[in-house]
Amino acid sequence: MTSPAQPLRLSISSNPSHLPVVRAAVEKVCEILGFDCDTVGNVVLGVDEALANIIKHAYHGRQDQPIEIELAPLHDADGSIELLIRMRDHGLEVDPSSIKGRDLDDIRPGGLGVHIMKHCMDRLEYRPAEGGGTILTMAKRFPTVRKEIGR
Amino acid sequence: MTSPAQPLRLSISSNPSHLPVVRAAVEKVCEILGFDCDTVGNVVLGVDEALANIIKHAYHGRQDQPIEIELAPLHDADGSIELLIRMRDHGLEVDPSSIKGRDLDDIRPGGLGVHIMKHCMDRLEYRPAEGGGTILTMAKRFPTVRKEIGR
Amino acid sequence: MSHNPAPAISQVRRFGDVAVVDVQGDIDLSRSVEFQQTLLRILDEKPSRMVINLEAVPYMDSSGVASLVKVLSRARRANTLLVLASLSPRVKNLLEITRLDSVFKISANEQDALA
Amino acid sequence: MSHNPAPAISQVRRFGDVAVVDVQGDIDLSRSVEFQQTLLRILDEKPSRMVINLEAVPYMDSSGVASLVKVLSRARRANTLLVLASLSPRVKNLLEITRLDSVFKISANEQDALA
Ligand SMILES: Nc1ncnc2c1ncn2[C@@H]1O[C@H](COP(=O)(O)OP(=O)(O)O)[C@@H](O)[C@H]1O
Ligand SMILES: Nc1ncnc2c1ncn2[C@@H]1O[C@H](COP(=O)(O)OP(=O)(O)O)[C@@H](O)[C@H]1O
Repeated sequence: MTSPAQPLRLSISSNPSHLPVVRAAVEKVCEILGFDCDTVGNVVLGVDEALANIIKHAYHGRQDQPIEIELAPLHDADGSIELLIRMRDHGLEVDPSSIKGRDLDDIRPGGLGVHIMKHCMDRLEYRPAEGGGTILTMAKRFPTVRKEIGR
Repeated sequence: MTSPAQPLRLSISSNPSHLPVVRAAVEKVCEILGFDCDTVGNVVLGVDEALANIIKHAYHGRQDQPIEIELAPLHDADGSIELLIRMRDHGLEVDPSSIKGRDLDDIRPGGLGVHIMKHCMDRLEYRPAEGGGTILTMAKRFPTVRKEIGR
Repeated sequence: MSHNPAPAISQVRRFGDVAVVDVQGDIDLSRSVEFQQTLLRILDEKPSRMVINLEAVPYMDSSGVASLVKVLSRARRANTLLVLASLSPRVKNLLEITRLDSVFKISANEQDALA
Repeated sequence: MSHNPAPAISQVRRFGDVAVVDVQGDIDLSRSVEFQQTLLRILDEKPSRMVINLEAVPYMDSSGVASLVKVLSRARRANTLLVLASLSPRVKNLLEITRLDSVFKISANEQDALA
């Protein structure tokens, strides 16, 4: 009964009030794919931090700018699944090398988002989009653990 | 602190496994707008039934066809909110007058979706889309009941 | 999302010739076919009573209700008493909207359904 | 969705010069500013101890953590003991990821936080 992977797309504006909606959708996608509870939490957190950074840095807090999010589960031959998450903004283009987490020992508000994203996801890649803006690709892989016995 | 209404869009394929994701997103939107629990449940149900009908009837069960969903909250001057939900498919064009609920006294499986949608939503309108397919517009209005006292 | 959905029936418990069926998760178009098939298979064993415990079903849509109606008509022919137990608020609401709350035998909890 | 978000602080309970603050709902970029402002206002009253009860906060992101760090540094200057209580699994995970679990005083529940 396994059907092929089909992506799902969300288009939001850069308004922080949309973040809970995206989190709810991402959480449900992860649940359906059979991710364990901790992994679901980390994927949700990673996506939220990435969107918050787009709102704050790519759009400087403007709330009416477009962000597109694609969620694409990839089923591998070995039975594992990778969830690929792509986010596209039309904001300030950024030098990917400038995006890095700060030293955690320096305790101050802020500067934690990139560190969290790296911790939560397996892969993270920023690249300039054709026509302006940035495409951020994040991926989370995990083995299929769906039990055969009814749960 | 009220910001202007901003729509949110979801693009899915006509695969029933996407329905739980849409429900989670719609539920969160309704919650953020401050809808009471029963109203949230009815909006979620109305949207789910509409999508199920698109999958079954407009696309005859094909699972790889596109469906776009737009959720747009409209804030009225009197403080009430209307959530406008627009769904667009690219499937079989349908004569809106042919879509009607059946007599509930005739107890048999099936034939309940349209009845449920009408019960759950305030407005329901099917019209042919430019370029083929159908646009279904559903609306749910409700007074703002957000308490001033912290909840 | 296109992954094997989790099975709708998580457990069948038997007390003599009574079958209590535990259902888990939302029952919608992605799971109602499997839901119905499993229920019909349990009916094939001709229990005197089949209790469908819906406590862990937060949500159901018309496809789930259609499955239940199908199972009910088969149960009647097999002389099995079908009881729905422990409905969540949204499932209860769905049965009311479709006026099937007067067609099904519904119990507030499993004890009542077994009484 | 651009509606007034519900206030982050649902209640402040006072026991002598101790303030217990009940927080409600996810604390993310849409609510962290208001969250921080309200906490700083409560600190202005110079309680000897401020317990932030996070039991009803299923989720927090780095903007919420940033607010807490800001409040902590202000609390230290004001000689207020700041205690976080009843962290949900995801909030606990967030503090661990950011290694702030060793910076904040954290109690498993409110009783411990008041002891
Ligand atoms: N989407 C983005 N576009 C442009 N710059 C970004 C983006 N995300 C992060 N950055 C840069 O990386 C830095 C570190 O980000 P982060 O760790 O999230 O901390 P903070 O957002 O609190 O500054 C930011 O200050 C910003 O300069
Ligand atoms: N999106 C749609 N496109 C085409 N026909 C539709 C659509 N939705 C409903 N219909 C028609 O309306 C009828 C009633 O729908 P409904 O009440 O949901 O019951 P059911 O789907 O079980 O037949 C359907 O049988 C179908 O003929």
